[in-house]
Formats: sequence, C-alpha cells, structure tokens
Amino acid sequence: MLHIVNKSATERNSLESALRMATKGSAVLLIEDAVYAATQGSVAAAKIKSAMADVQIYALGPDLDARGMSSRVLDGVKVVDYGGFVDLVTEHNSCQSWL
Amino acid sequence: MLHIVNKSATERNSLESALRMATKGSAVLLIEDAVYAATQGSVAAAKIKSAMADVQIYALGPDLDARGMSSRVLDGVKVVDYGGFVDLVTEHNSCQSWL
Amino acid sequence: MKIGIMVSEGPYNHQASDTAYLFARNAIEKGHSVPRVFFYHDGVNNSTKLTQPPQDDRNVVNRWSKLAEDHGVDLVVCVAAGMRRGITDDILAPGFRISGLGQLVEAGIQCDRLVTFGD
Amino acid sequence: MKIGIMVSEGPYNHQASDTAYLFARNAIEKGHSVPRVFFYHDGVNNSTKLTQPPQDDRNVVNRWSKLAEDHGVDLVVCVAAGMRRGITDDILAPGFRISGLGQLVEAGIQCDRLVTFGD
Amino acid sequence: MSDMMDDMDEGGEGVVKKFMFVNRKAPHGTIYALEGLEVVLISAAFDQDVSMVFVDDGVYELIKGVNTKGIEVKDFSKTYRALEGYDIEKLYVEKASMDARGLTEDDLIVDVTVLDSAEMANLMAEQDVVISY
Amino acid sequence: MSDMMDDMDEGGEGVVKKFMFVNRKAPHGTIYALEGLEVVLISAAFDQDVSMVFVDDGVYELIKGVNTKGIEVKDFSKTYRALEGYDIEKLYVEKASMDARGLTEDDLIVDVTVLDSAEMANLMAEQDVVISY
Repeated sequence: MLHIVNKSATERNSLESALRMATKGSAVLLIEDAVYAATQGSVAAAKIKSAMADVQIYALGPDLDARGMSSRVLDGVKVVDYGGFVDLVTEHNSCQSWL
Repeated sequence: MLHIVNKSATERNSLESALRMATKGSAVLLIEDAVYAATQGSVAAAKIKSAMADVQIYALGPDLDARGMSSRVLDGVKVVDYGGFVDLVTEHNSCQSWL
Repeated sequence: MKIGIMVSEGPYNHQASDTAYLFARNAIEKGHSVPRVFFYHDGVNNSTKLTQPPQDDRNVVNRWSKLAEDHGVDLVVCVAAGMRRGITDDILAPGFRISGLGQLVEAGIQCDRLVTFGD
Repeated sequence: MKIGIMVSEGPYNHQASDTAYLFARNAIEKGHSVPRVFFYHDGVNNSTKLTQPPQDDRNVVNRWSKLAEDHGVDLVVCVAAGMRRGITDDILAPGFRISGLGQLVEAGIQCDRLVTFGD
Repeated sequence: MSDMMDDMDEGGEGVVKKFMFVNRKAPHGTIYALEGLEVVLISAAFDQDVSMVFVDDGVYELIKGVNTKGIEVKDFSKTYRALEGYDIEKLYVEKASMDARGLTEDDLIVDVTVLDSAEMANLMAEQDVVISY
Repeated sequence: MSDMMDDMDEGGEGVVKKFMFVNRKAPHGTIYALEGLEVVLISAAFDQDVSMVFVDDGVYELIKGVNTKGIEVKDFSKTYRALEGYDIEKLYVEKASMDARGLTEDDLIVDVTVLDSAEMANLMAEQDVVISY
C-alpha cells in the first residue's frame, strides 16, 4: 500500500497518523508541504528516520525544488518526479491520501 | 491582547503557537474545532491547564454544544456565547486569529 | 465601537463564514457597528448569487446580503482574489461589491478592531 | 492501467488541483488512462469558466479543459457539492459536466486505482 | 467522452471491491464529515464491501449529545444511526484515537468495533479503494 | 452603504497604526504566502507602521534557492527582496521556528531580525492590527 502525505509535519498530524498505520513493507510518499519532513535539521526528520526501518520513504522532487529544499534531503529518502509518483501508484495495490 | 484559535490542537499546531506567544495577562479564546482542547481527557488539555497560570482561557459555548462537549469543559475555562466573544474583542486593545 | 471583519474561506466547506456572520450579527445587536466585511482568499466565494444549499440548511450568501441591507454593512470582495477564483460582477449577490485590497487596509485603519475568520 | 482521480480543493488556494493535474498528465504520458476526474467538496470550484488568473500565472481551469479535450478525460462535478457552492451549468468550463456522487463510486469500482488530492 | 464511459463500463458488472472511507476530521469546523457521509450513503447502492473508519479527530463525529442550534447548522449526527438501514454495518474506531481524546464507546452514538492501531493498519492494507478526508 | 463609507472616512486622516502581518504557512502548498504578500505591498501606500513576522512554517517562505518550474507555478520568493523598495523594512523571524526547521539566517533570501519567542510575543502585543494567515 502507498500512503500519500501532503501536509507539513510541523503544522499537522497527518504524517504521524500515516506512519502509525503504515504496515511493514509499505511505502510513504511525501508531496507538497509534506516534503519538509524529509529534510535535514527539521524536528520532523526524526519521525522519518525511525520509520525508515520498516517502510520506504519517497519525496516528490518538484515539490522539494519549489521549496528550495532539494539539497537538504535526508539520506535514504528516494526522490521521484511526477512520473515516479505515477509508478508508485501503479506498483502498489492500493493508495491512501492522508488529507 | 486576545488570541483567537479555531483549529483542533490534536490536528494542528496553532494552539501551541498561540500559547507560546500569549504574554502574561492576555486572553485566549477557543472557537470552532479548537474547543476540544478545553475538554477533560484530551491530550491537549495539559497545554490548556499549564497555560491557565498566566493567561485566561475562554471557549465558545455554541461550538461546545454543537460538538457534544459542553459537559466536559475543564475547570477554570470560561464559556462565552457570541455576545461574550464580541465583548472579548472590544475589551482587549487588539486581537489575533491563529489560522 | 467600529469592528471590521475579514473572511478568508468560502461558504460551507469551512465554518469560518458562519462564525464571522454570527459574530457580526451579535456585534450589531450589542450596539457596535460593523462598517465593512472584507472577503479575501477563498472567502471571495461567499459572494456568488448562484449557491443553492439544501432547503433545510442555512443560506450563507443570503444571510450576508440581508445583513448588508438591514445594517448597511459594506461587503467588499477582493478584485484580484475574485478574478483568480471566478467571481465577477455578473454573479455577485446583492450587497456585495468588488474592490481592491486597499479596502482591507482602510478597514484596519478606520475601525477600532479588525477580526479575521479563516481556516 | 486505469487511474481515477478525486480533487477536493478549488484552484489556486491549495496546491491539490495543480498536483492532481500534473499527476494526471504524467500518467497519460506514461501510457495509462485517466477515465475520470471527480471534483468534490471545494474541488467543484475548479469547473467555473469565469476565472481570470494573472497573465503570468498558470490557468488551472483551462488546463483541465484541455486535458479533457486531448485525452477524453471525463471531468465530473458533484451536483450536490456544486449547488452548495454556486456551480451551475451556466458557468461550467468546456469538458466539465455535473453529475451525482455515484460517478465517484463508479470510478472507484471500474478504475484500477483511485487517487485523492485535497487539503 | 462517451467512449471513455463505455470503456469504464467494460468489466464493471458484478465486481465487488473493498471500499474504505477514512474519517479523520472533527464535525462542523469543516464539511468533510457531512459530505463524507453523503458518499457513504450513495456507495450503499453499488453493492460493494463498504467500511467506515474513524481515526484521529474523526472519532469526534460519533459523539452523543450534540446540539447545533447555537451555530445555526444542521445536526447530522443522527445520520450515523441510519447507516445500518443502508447495510453499512462495518464501523471501526481506533483505540489510540479514542484514548487521546478521553472517549469511550459509551460516548458514541452508534455501535462500533474498536481496533488497536496494528489491527486498523492491517484492515486498511486489505482495501481496494480508500477514500479519506 | 455610502453612509457607512462616510462614517469610515471620519477620523481616518493622518492616523498611523501599527500593522503586523503574521506569516505561519509554507509557500506553494497554499496561497496564503503569495496573497499575504499582496496585502503587505498595498499597505505600503497607506503610510502605516508595517511589520512582517515569520513564525512556524512561515519561515520557509524566505528560503533561498527556490525553483518552481517543476510544479508550474510562479516563483514569488524574489518579491520579498522588493519589500525594501516599498519601505517595508521591519521583517522579523522567530528563532525557535528557525531552529525547529534546521534553518539559519544564511538560508534566507532577505535580511531579517531574529527574535526569541518572548521578544516576538511582546512585539505582537504592541500592535493595533494583526492580520494572520
């Protein structure tokens, strides 16, 4: 299953809920303002780092670029473009957006 | 100064920011989904309780009623109606909505 | 006292416009004046006369129009925000007018208080 | 693969409609089909032909219309959500149509994936 | 457009998918709870395997004792009781979300199944279509 | 309506109020940063005492090195540099918000004054009009 998170983890609780419900082996894609959580120095980065043991974390590159955050991405987070986003949706048997 | 908070403290960070910026003697009014923070048993209630030493906490009664929360309000929180909301705005020299 | 209001969200999806209306009505009932309500961001969507809410629900747009008619409240829709979202003179409900952001700053200067309602 | 999309926020105020559009366009470029985009909640506001964004900005509504024209994407606006917010046939942009919530459930049944974009 | 509709009609007959509606928002502050219910009621006509889950502030949707007169909006909380009449009987709440808000099953307007977070996560992972607010 | 406008015009001449614009949202995910800037630019024409503050995710609005091509929206980050030309020179950021996001002044596109939370709170308390997003 692919979990899609679009809100900043320093503003809302949706990343935390998504990580709580992400079963081992599932994937979490950060898009829009959620990409900040995957950057070095953010207090939210701790949540991403501890989640990476069980789930694969992806972040949408164009959203990182638009926020000036491309050079700060945490090691282990895979950056994808919109085509990669499409691939993640088709490769997983279902997806959920944590709005 | 009157600080107005309208979002649930278990969903967003706005109550926390308002309390961080509320100087001693100022007032914090909880409206809409923010009223849940002033109810017994919520994890957010701890933030309200510790803030009450320095600031006065108000909650909008009609919003508590609409959410079935009127009987659960924390001791020390003053419940006001829309008229009371108007009074709070006029009695303080300025107000800020933490959207 | 003169109380200005800003509304930043559209009708129904968020409670902001409901709370702003009830606040304004109660302020007027208490003898204050609400010279202007400024609609900004998605708040401009409160001004369309095309809404048809269910019969058993409140009519957010009509309530604002009536408040303007009964109490002379100036309902101003931001022109730039309105253009982005498709609010034009042709679909404007009674009592609303389209004008610039300067009307918001002016309300801040001339009113004793400015209260914002949004998401 | 058939990928259905739901959009829950209006244009410009939130990034949801932009992300949904770019996702849809890339899905089609990769050889998938996007049979239907369903607009719900404030998402219905993507369908008005009255928007006039600044010259140097993207036109969210026109992009959706063009995607419908070029690739046969069925752009469905929820009738009940649209009535609440003032979306009527008179102001509908090309390629959009108004229909019931059943069209969302049907997209869920008949598409291989359903992806939601919102606030 | 009608081509696409035909295309969609193709394998549509007799398919039963697992639909999950995830409610994460408090009522009244936003319209998601109310408009979310409308989708669930419509979905009942399609003979799918429908479940509704309530996590985070979504559990507040089910609270007893609501009185919406003061905010002048409709009280739709009784609609949750009507779900059974539409054969929508799978209602799940997450225990951690209830605990964090000081709520118990006695506070809720309908009968629900309480799941721990791991059980809820497994249930979500089994779904074909997840619609979330 | 015109009566009310006259009424509003009354004591308007020569008044200088303290206006504060509070930015708490990240750019691009929502329009508040962009449309908030538009209000600030207009306010410059009214000869008021204007300040802009950046707290919480609002500090992300000032980050260097933005490239919005991929999401196909305008890059308005350079507008913050133009504020000086409008005599909007009071820009404040909260240190705690910067620290929580791993940011320093070197990461920002404009010169700002960094305040601790107590200083920021005192500055807010002094204002006549606070407009917040």
